[in-house]
Amino acid sequence: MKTDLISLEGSDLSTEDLLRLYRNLLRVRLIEEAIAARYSAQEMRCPVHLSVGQEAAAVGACDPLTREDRIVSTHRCHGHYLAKGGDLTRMIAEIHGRATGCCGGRGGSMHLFDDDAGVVASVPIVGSSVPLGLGIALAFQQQGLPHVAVAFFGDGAVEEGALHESANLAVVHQLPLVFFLENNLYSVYTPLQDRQPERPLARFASAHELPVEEADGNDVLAVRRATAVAVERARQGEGPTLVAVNTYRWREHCGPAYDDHLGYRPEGELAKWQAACPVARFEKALTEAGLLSKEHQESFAAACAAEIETAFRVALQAPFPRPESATDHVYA
Amino acid sequence: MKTDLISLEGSDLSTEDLLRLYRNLLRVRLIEEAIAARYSAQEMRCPVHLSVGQEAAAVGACDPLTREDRIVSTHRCHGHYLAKGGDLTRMIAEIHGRATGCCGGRGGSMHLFDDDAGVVASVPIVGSSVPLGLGIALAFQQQGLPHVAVAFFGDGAVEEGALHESANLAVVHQLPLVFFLENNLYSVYTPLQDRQPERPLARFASAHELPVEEADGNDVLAVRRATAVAVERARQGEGPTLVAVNTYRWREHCGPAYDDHLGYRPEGELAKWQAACPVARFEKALTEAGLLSKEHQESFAAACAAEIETAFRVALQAPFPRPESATDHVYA
Amino acid sequence: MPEVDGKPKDRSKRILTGAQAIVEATEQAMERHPEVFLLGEGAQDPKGIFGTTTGLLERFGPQRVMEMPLAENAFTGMAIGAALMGQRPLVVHQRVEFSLLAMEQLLNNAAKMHYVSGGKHRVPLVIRVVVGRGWGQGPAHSQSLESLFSAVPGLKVVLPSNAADLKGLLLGAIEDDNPVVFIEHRWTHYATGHVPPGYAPLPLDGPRRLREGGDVTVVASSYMTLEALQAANALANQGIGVDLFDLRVARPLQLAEILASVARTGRLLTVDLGSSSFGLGAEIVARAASETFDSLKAAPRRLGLPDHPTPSSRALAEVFYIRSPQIGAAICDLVGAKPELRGQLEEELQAGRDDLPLDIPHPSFKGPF
Amino acid sequence: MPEVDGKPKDRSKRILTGAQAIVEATEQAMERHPEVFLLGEGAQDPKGIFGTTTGLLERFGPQRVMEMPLAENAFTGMAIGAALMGQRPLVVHQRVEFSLLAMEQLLNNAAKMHYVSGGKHRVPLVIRVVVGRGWGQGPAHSQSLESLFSAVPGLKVVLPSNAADLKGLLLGAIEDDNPVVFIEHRWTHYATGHVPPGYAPLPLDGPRRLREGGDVTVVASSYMTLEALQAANALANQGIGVDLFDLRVARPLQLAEILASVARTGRLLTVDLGSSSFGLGAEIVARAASETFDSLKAAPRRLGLPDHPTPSSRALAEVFYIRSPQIGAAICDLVGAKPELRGQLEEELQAGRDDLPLDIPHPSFKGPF
Ligand SMILES: Cc1ncc(C[n+]2csc(CCOP(=O)(O)OP(=O)(O)O)c2C)c(N)n1
Ligand SMILES: Cc1ncc(C[n+]2csc(CCOP(=O)(O)OP(=O)(O)O)c2C)c(N)n1
Ligand SMILES: [Mg+2]
Ligand SMILES: [Mg+2]
Repeated sequence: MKTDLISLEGSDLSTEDLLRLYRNLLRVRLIEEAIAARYSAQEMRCPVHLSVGQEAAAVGACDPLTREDRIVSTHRCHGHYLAKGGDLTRMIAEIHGRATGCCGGRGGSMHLFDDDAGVVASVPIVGSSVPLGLGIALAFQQQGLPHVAVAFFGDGAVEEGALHESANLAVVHQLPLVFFLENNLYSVYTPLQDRQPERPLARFASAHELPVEEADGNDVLAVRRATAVAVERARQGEGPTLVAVNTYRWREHCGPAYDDHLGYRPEGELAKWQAACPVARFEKALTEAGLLSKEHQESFAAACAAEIETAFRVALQAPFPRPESATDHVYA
Repeated sequence: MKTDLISLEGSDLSTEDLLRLYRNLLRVRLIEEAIAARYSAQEMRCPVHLSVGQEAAAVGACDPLTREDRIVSTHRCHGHYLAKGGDLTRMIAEIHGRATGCCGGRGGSMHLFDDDAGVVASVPIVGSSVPLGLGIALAFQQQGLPHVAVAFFGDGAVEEGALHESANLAVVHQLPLVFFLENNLYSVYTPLQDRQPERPLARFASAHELPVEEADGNDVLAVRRATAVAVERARQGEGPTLVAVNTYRWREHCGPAYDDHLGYRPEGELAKWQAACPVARFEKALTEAGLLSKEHQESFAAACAAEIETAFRVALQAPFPRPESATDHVYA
Repeated sequence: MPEVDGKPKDRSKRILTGAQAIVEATEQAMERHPEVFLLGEGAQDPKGIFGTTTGLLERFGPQRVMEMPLAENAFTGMAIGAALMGQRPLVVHQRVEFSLLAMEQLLNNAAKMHYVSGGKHRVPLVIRVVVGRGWGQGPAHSQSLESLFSAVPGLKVVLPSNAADLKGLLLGAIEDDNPVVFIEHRWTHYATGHVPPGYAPLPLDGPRRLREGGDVTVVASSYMTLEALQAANALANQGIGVDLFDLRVARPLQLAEILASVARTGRLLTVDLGSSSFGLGAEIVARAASETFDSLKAAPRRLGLPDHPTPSSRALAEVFYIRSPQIGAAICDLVGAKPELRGQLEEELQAGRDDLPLDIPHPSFKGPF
Repeated sequence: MPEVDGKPKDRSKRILTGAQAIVEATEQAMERHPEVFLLGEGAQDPKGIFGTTTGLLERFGPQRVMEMPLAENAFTGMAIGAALMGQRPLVVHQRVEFSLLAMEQLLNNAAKMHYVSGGKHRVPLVIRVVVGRGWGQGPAHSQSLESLFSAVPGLKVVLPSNAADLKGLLLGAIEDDNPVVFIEHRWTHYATGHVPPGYAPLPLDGPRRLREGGDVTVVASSYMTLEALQAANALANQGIGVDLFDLRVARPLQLAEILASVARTGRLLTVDLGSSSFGLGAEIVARAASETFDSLKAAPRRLGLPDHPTPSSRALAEVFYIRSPQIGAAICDLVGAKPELRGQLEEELQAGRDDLPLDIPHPSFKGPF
């Protein structure tokens, strides 16, 4: 991975754009850290898969999207949901099992969705939401709409047959779909090399003539650039693209803790990736370019903290769903 | 496709080897043609997927195998079964639903197997037998045996997730497995270009770092050579290979007839492939090389015809399974 | 009402085969609803998937009659995704077994999306699955998996028995905002019947009484309804009254009328298309035993496939499938009919069949199929 | 016999958790049979798949404790292929839902190979599927799909309830020459019990009577057996005799002893781990209604999960799962107990639970799991 400064050159983004990206990165980070910090209170009684360390992928991928564009996500969906504009209060309420949650408490952390923001579904079965992404893209195509779908998935999903079937289908039907691969090198405790042959992971796309854009997944600008190319291609009716980025999960696969003591990751690997922190690297670049002052940064962080504080307070005060409501909505 | 003479040069095969290959080709052809000719009598009351036109793939692939090597096949399994040494009488009896069939009449034409010959299973769900091939190869590996498994499949199976999952698994575990792809350009009535992107079909292997050997599927020597390389690699513990060959199904997908009048294949395509007939081309090459005389050829054909005649007569005289036996063998 | 042997009484009515009825429903739905599209392996094939998609490609073009690669899992998920966006996909599998590759999508995403979203998402999706039988299809091409799908809350499961229902219920399934597994027995494709020409979706509202009778309640589904009807007709001549229900919808299971009938007759026979054990009949009998216990006069009975895979050989198929003579005999047993009557009835029902091969639905049909 | 609340009476016996019992069975089988190997996603993981594979990698190495890519369909087929060659694979899925991706392999290849080959092929394969519950696992991570598997001839389906059976039946499943789906409820991993140390496979020979009683027959499976036992114990104190069966094996279903019990008690309650509708209870009740009709004194009853997906929120889980108070109440209804007794019993059973959160099996346990 790269730990050097993120280059602001060559990006045609305004200062405002850059600061928006930074704010979004920081916000996702702080929200996830807050979940981690509060998880032991056992009020969030559902599994959580935090994406701390992977924020640039989510934020960079969603930034080029319009509100009408849609995404689908996985078990590790917090970052995608937030980056696409999903409602924080409803997310925190959902994780707390409250009636005001985005699924009314029915889904928990792995099922986040937000129709207004274009988060169609998050699905905890690996690879299972990618075909849904095909369908969203197909609907856009059939309805003659200029929108794009993005399907997020991890390196583990590349092993699932569903992904290959989907890549083939998307290419054959030239669907306006971006396959967004976050390679964080692990599926739970299992490293890539125990699960797949050694090769650039993105090469799987060549089986299906699926064009590829690669980027440093901890460089929000690089991710944004690569995704923008893919999105534009899809919007122009030129079909799907794989955007493949490398990144790293800092905390345990599921749950709030750090688990490096278990020894499934080489010593020092986490530290190296932490040195490539997607938030800090971008913060430093902006600071050195004189675009972000310390005060500015602190006011962002404070605003986030306040928003988070409120979201948790509101969630904890929100009612649980009525037990009798459990039988509602089995059928439309 | 190629219609030129099959070159006998460069093959280190003895005349005996060459004549064996020819006899096997001719035999598969005559058996399949006999099934076609007799199907309308409605004594074979199960679907049949004939491989007329594809004989060189089956024969060339099975020739380098030992009896201890194992194969798995598909709905279109007659050729593979015969080429691997499966018992003809039991095959014809099976298609007639008789107690003496290789499955006692329980499977019909799509389930042929022969333990003695190393035909472990034929399975009518597309792609479904390939994972079985992995398991056979894994068992060889675990048992420390120098044997090889071959999994036959068609171009349609390449679209199935199971195939990609299998390729990945075989490579990761370096299984002694040959993936044998018979690309006959169609899945039922649907041409390849309506189902997959345009690209050399074998490229799908690169997604999984699976080595590839390609050959003209209507040239039994080329198929044999390519498969021998793959088999040797597997036997030496160097893992799986994809052998990909192009060939063509002459008759309808399922059933005895020709169906070119339906118009799903371009006019003249069948004729071109018939000009590349795997049996005739090889016959001509042997004849021109002075290895096969007219009398020789005719005596082969007559021997086959007699064998076939007997197999059908025996099958038609064989008893049906006792109705009460239908409940046997649900559990071991 | 289905016509056994395709002999309608009123020749002025329009007669279609089940396959034609499906084509007509699909055509009318696609015409009326731009969101409806068909997808599947063979959707564009020249034989029209057993004649059930004939002419649709020519009429609606490849964008709405989409040929699929062999990727059952992904294209099922694709259909679900499109449905979430307001499209109304109609998926077709030429054999129900192919849908096994898409069970994860069907059971998790299709069935649960509406529930999990607290009612916000809808999955207006129809999955047509063809259930094979006969001509030695064998173990992996002729299962009847309705009890698997029926066990899944969130799915609807429809099992039409006749041409009019194939059309009307297919339209109803397309108009329904839930994922519907539409199970078509091959032999109902051949059976003919009156089919009203207009666009008239039937709601997926449960069983239909096909015959009234006071002696025994019989519940059959899909093609087995035709066999049961034949038996019921013969029994009526003998003075035994069968209250015959065509189940039509296995999920959500709407048993009120059937249970009321059982409460009246005190006797229940179920006739499953698939296995008897763990089949639809188990649920129906269990409900009847719990809810009409005091009215039951005899032990309820189930008929269905025996507990083993489908063998290919016609000699084994002979004892595998349930036909009207066995249904008639079971009803005789239930009502305590005299042995002579039972024997006579079995003979009568068998007589009409002796010239029909067991493994094909109609003597004019030539395999393979 | 399972010990409710893990309080064994005889402290001299060896106590293990269910998870430890599974490890021990696997270890002993792998030691004794070189053909046995373990494969699955996480087979090598440092947490040992909920502690059920701990130490196996170190002991047997990566060739026999094989980590799998996320390829459920292919590696299930691989296991079937290896079994056909005489190996004895032991597959593990951390959630039963992942096996939905392998339904085609399981239903077609594993279940039918022996039958189709006329008895020549054997598939000695065990598929361990873990059934989740609690801690807001939600709709796609806590289903109980035993009725799906149980509907498939050729599969065996085992649902152990206690540590001794987790060990003994797992050994029995490994020694069995058929494909066995071994359903492990997460909470049975935590429950403790006496486990004999030796290699003693238990045959997959059906239900076990856990308590004798003359008033009502109760059939429960897997974790629900513990809940039912708690209720039965409390009822015994009130003079109501429960003939309690732990089903253990859902396929092949061996009901002789249970039906004999129903013939004696005249009353039947089934308690399913999964849904009540189309569940194991439906088959058991249907069989009892048909085969013990004349002995039945009251309408048979079924308890099980309601007919909707599993919601994540603990507030909704509260009314979702069946616990001992409801079982006790249902039994009271069945035997026509006085309302006071029913109320008192429910209260008593509830009292022991009031301090236990609903969504975890034991208060000392800290999520996530
Ligand atoms: C089909 C399926 N198999 C297994 C699992 C268990 N599981 C949950 S997350 C996960 C890891 C997936 O790895 P990856 O796709 O790389 O995503 P990451 O967790 O690294 O973000 C696994 C194996 C699952 N949810 N679904
Ligand atoms: C999973 C599955 N989907 C669909 C089918 C129906 N089907 C039977 S054979 C076949 C064509 C397969 O094409 P290919 O793999 O190229 O083999 P070929 O018939 O050309 O030999 C299809 C679609 C099936 N048997 N299994
Ligand atoms: Mg990963
Ligand atoms: Mg083909």
